[in-house]
Amino acid sequence: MIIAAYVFFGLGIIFNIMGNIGVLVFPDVYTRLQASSTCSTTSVFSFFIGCMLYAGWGPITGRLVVITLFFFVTNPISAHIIGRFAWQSGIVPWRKSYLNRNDPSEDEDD
Amino acid sequence: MTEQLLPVFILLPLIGGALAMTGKLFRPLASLFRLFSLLPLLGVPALLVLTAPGVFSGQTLMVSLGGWPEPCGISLVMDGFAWVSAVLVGGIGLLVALFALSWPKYDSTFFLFYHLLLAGMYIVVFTGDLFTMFVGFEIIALAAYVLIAFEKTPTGLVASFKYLMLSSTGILFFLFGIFLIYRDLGTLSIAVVRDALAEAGGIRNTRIIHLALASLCVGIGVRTAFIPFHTWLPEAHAYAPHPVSALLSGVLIKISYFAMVRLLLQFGGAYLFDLLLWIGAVTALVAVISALAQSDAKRLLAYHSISQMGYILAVFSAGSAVALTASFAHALNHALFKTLLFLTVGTAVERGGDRNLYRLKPGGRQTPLFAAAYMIGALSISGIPPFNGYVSKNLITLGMKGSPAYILLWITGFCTLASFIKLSRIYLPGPKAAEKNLPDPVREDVKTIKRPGFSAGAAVTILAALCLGTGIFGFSAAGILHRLFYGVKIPVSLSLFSREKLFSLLPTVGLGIAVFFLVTSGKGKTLASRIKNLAPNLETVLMLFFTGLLLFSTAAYLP
Amino acid sequence: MIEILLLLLFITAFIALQLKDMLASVLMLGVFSLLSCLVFFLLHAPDVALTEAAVGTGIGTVVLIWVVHKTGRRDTT
Amino acid sequence: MIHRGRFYGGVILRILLVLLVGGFLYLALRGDPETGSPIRDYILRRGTEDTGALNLVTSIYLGYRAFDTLGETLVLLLAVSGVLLFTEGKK
Amino acid sequence: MKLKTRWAFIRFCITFLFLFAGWLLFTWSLDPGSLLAGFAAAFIIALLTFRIFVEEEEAGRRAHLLRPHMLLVFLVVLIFNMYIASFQVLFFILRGKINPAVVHFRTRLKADIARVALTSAITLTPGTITIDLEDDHLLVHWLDARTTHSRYAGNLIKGTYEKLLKRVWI
Amino acid sequence: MDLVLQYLVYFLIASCLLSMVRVIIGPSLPDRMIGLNLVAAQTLVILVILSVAMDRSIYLDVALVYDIFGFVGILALARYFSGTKEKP
Amino acid sequence: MKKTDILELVSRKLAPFMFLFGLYLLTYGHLSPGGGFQGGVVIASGIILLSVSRGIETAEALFPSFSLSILETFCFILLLAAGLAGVFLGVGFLGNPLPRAAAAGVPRVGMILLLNILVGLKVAAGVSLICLRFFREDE
Amino acid sequence: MTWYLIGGIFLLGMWGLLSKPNMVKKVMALSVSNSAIIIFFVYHGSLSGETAPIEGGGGPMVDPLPQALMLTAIVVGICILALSLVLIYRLYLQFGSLDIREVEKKAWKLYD
Repeated sequence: MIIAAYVFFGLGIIFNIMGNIGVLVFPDVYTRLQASSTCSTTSVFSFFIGCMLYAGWGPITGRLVVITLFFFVTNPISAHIIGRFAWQSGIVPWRKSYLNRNDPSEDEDD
Repeated sequence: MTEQLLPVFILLPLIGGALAMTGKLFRPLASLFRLFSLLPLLGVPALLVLTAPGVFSGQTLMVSLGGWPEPCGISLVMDGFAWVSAVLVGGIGLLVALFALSWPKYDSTFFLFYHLLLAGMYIVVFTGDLFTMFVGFEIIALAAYVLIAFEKTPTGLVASFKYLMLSSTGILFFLFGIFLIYRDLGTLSIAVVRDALAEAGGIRNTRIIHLALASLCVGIGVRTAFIPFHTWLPEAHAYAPHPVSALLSGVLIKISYFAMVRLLLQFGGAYLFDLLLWIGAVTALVAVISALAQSDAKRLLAYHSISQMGYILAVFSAGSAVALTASFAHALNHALFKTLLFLTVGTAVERGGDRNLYRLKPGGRQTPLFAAAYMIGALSISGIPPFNGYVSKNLITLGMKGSPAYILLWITGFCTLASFIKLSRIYLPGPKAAEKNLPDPVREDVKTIKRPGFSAGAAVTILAALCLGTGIFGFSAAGILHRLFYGVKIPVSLSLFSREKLFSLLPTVGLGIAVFFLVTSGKGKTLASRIKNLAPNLETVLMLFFTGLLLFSTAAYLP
Repeated sequence: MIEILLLLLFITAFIALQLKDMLASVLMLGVFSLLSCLVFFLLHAPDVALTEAAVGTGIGTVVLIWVVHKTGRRDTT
Repeated sequence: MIHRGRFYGGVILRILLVLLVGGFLYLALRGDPETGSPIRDYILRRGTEDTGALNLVTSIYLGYRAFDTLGETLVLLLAVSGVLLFTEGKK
Repeated sequence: MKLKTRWAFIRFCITFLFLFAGWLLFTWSLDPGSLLAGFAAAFIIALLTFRIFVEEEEAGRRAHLLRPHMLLVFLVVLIFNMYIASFQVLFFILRGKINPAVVHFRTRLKADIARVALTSAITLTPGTITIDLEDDHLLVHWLDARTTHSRYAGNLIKGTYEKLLKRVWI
Repeated sequence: MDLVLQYLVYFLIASCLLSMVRVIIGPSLPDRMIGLNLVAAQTLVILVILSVAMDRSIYLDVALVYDIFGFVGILALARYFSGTKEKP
Repeated sequence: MKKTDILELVSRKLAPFMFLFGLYLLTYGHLSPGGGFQGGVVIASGIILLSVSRGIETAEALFPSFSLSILETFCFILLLAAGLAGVFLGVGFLGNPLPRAAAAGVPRVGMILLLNILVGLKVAAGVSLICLRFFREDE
Repeated sequence: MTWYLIGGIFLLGMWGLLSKPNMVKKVMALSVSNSAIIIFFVYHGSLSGETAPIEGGGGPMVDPLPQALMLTAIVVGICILALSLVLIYRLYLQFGSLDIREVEKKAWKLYD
């Protein structure tokens, strides 16, 4: 049990470091958002699982489940909100990224 | 059993506030609820009468709230000081509320803040616990910020903001003082701290307690407005609505002063008295010179508040046998006449349409009742017999006997007279020709200005009558105060209306008139405008605050 | 551990006061609040931590953001 | 030096003042604090029994010192009413 | 009218059950006092908020949970994909060579909640972030764009999730 | 406290510091918001780890409240400044 | 077809749970960290969430400003009444009139529970009034 | 050491209060100082124990009184923050500036 918890902690640490580095080195808002979402979703999730395994069955489990669920629901929403906010306030993506021009409604097959 | 009545003092204004809130909700009944919300205040005199026998027989009424014993519960304490303060808050609070009632622009929202302000004052007056005192000060502060800026005038907003910055900084240091006391003595109750200090005399590191007391005094000192901390007062009191400036000037600064006196006496703060004496004397002089230079009617009065606080502080810290009596008597008298002055001058400003006393429209001069009341107030504050200022200034002379700082107070005396001669313009009948030469619209405007209502007149009349009454029976009233504070008969005798006393007044009057002519002469006017411009900005105010803190802590740490 | 967090708090507060962009300043104050919540938690005061989290990052941020929104982002002084 | 709201003091004066206040703090916080206090012992011993709350902070906040809490709600009420008063109406 | 009242009652019951389950989860106790408090709290809140928790328009079958076990499968697939994609992003960060693009495609899901679950899943998978959802149009930022043609991109990004979600909600 | 958990907390504090850099230097508002979100998430993890280390479930209430207010703070920020055009 | 908004749907589903959590903090204030103020703020944050995501109208429809201010006044009056009740029952202002049980003092907690709920509702009403005013101001 | 750090935060707030002309910054500095005072109290309370003052944990409990006091202090602090910010907003509407020096300069003209 403890060993599994340590494994998850290790995963969390790796993703955390990478996410932080990504947030620092990436060129524009959207790419940074990608890195941040890696860091905060995957690593936090790993940490939570690790904590759950570490603490064992008990009242901690219930609350940790609630916290994890809440985080799982709200974090993508936060990322989405930030992304939409950046998009709406007119921040253009990095010069190498491009937007596909074709309208998706044309090539729907059904 | 009467000690169970102490929470009711705080509860009554709260009920008034709840009524005013209810009135705010139901618009059609707002004016009715506004009237109702004053009813609980009428209960305060009854409570004072009920508690009087206990207090006058020399005992301290004390009740632990919620039945929890002293070290961890909160206790309310009523001793002589607290009873006198409650008389002040109850009486002046009721009269000013009556005054405000006759103006419809002070609606039920105004009365909500007003009642909560009163409740905060009662909390500060009665509490025997340092942290509850902090909470009470914060209630007072928030209510005062809102009330100062109640009319949303630009000047009121600026004054409120400056007051907010300064007093929030002060209250931080108050909290820090509480922390020091809790850290060193492990308690918050004032009585327990006093006992611990008394019994453990030299064992503990008393210097930390000294610094804590200095810190507490600085926190309260901002509200009391003596000299390094006085800078917020002229603006806050001058640009607030008139009833608010009357209440703030008449009661609020006294309440903070009483709280400070209580802390100083209970914690053995004799090492601060030398500093306080000089601070008080200098405050009196500097503020009165600034007041002489003002041309704004309410600002002039506000500077006089600071000046009179200087008197009160100086005589308290001079340490004679009648120090407390003289100080408290002057505080009470000042509350009476300063409230009177603010109400009357406020009415004149309202009717005259301008704050500048040289530019007031003559319409402001047509209320004989208010003019007479104003004259009584002005004579009182200048110390002219037979009004109450005369009595307490004589007591102060007795209390300051032999102190070198008295000379400053003496100069302050005739300068006060001079500045009130100057202010009297606003109620003197103006030259008829000037009124006739007014353009027509202005004259129409003057005619249609609303007269203050009946209740305002009643409040002003009662205040004027009290000024006169305490002037005539002043010395016996001071005797009662002395018995209340010290438990013995007053050790001095004072024949107030003897011939020598009255003759010794003559130089004061003469010098006052001379100073008046000096100020209104050409050179005096240029000097005055220079002094008038000498007002610090917020950063300087904060620096002055820190300087005051350093002064206090040095005075507390060195002995 | 507390020392490190306090140092971090100091740095955060300093930066929050120094930044010219008011909005960034408010965000740094939010970070300050989060970290002080952590400090309270470490000092075994969960109640205070809870209140600080609710107040500092909840109401405080909303009010500050409202004012910054109303008065403009740039600190021109 | 002070004239119509203008002030010509420098940064050095400000920093000096803050450092002096720091000196005040240093003097006040020197020495070992007393960690034990009669109130703490009393509450740890009797708190739960007196008020029935397992959380001793709550037992103080709403039991022993409920009056402070009443004052706190008054402060909050004042702040709410003040904010509502100052934000109502444009201009 | 009758139908409407019955639907309101059902909505209320759904809300109440969800809230009560939540209460049980974070109090983690079964003693009668706690249960009573939870019952009262859930009742009051359900009474106040059932109008927004389950909206009136959700009466159609589209919003109903068809197969709860598929939801579990969906979650497992999501978490698995999350880890896989995280390692991919990790390599992108290490290599420092990225090829971002904003792609635009449509979803065939009809239920609101399914759409939201889809966007959340896309956002949760590192490497893709939904930056806008308008009706059935999705605007996705993709860290490693292998194609910009909307149909292929859509298939690559949403492929598995959409199929799974179609079985959970219609 | 378990040593592993303690070093984990140290590590997370350090990475909080790292993400704070983004809040400080971020050229645009969304950048700063990313940083804030990251700091909030990592502090949440610290809280959870600490409460697991202290082995008391009641501490986790703090973490949940923390989570709620982090979310609401981001939302309020995004709501107020969504209309304004950002300078690139 | 109705326009789908992620935030709107999520806030709709999440807000009741936030209210529930606020009530949990209120009612469990004596057993775990939390209490009146914190619970009140959490409830208010639920209202903030609703008004941010679905517009001020939804929040106003569920919790009208007028009833919020009535709630605030009412809680204030009840708080005063709870204080006065102690005076009449002979335990002093804001005292705890409930009997002390022999073991663990279970019934004694009632007063704290009552005060917690009153304070919490008052805080929730006050804070959400402020926030609703702020959000309405810029429309 | 810890005392010095907390004192440093307090002094930082005081410095901001003195030297920042922006009113919002001043208020923020005030709240920083307030936090420092709160940390003073809580830190002092935590010296006497090693677990939270809630029955059910092992070990000596910390002093609950400073924590209960600080709950009140935090609420009072946020109330002052909210009120002062709304005042600043009104001032901004009136004077069109956040700089306290400018505001005071304009207000001086109104005084005469």
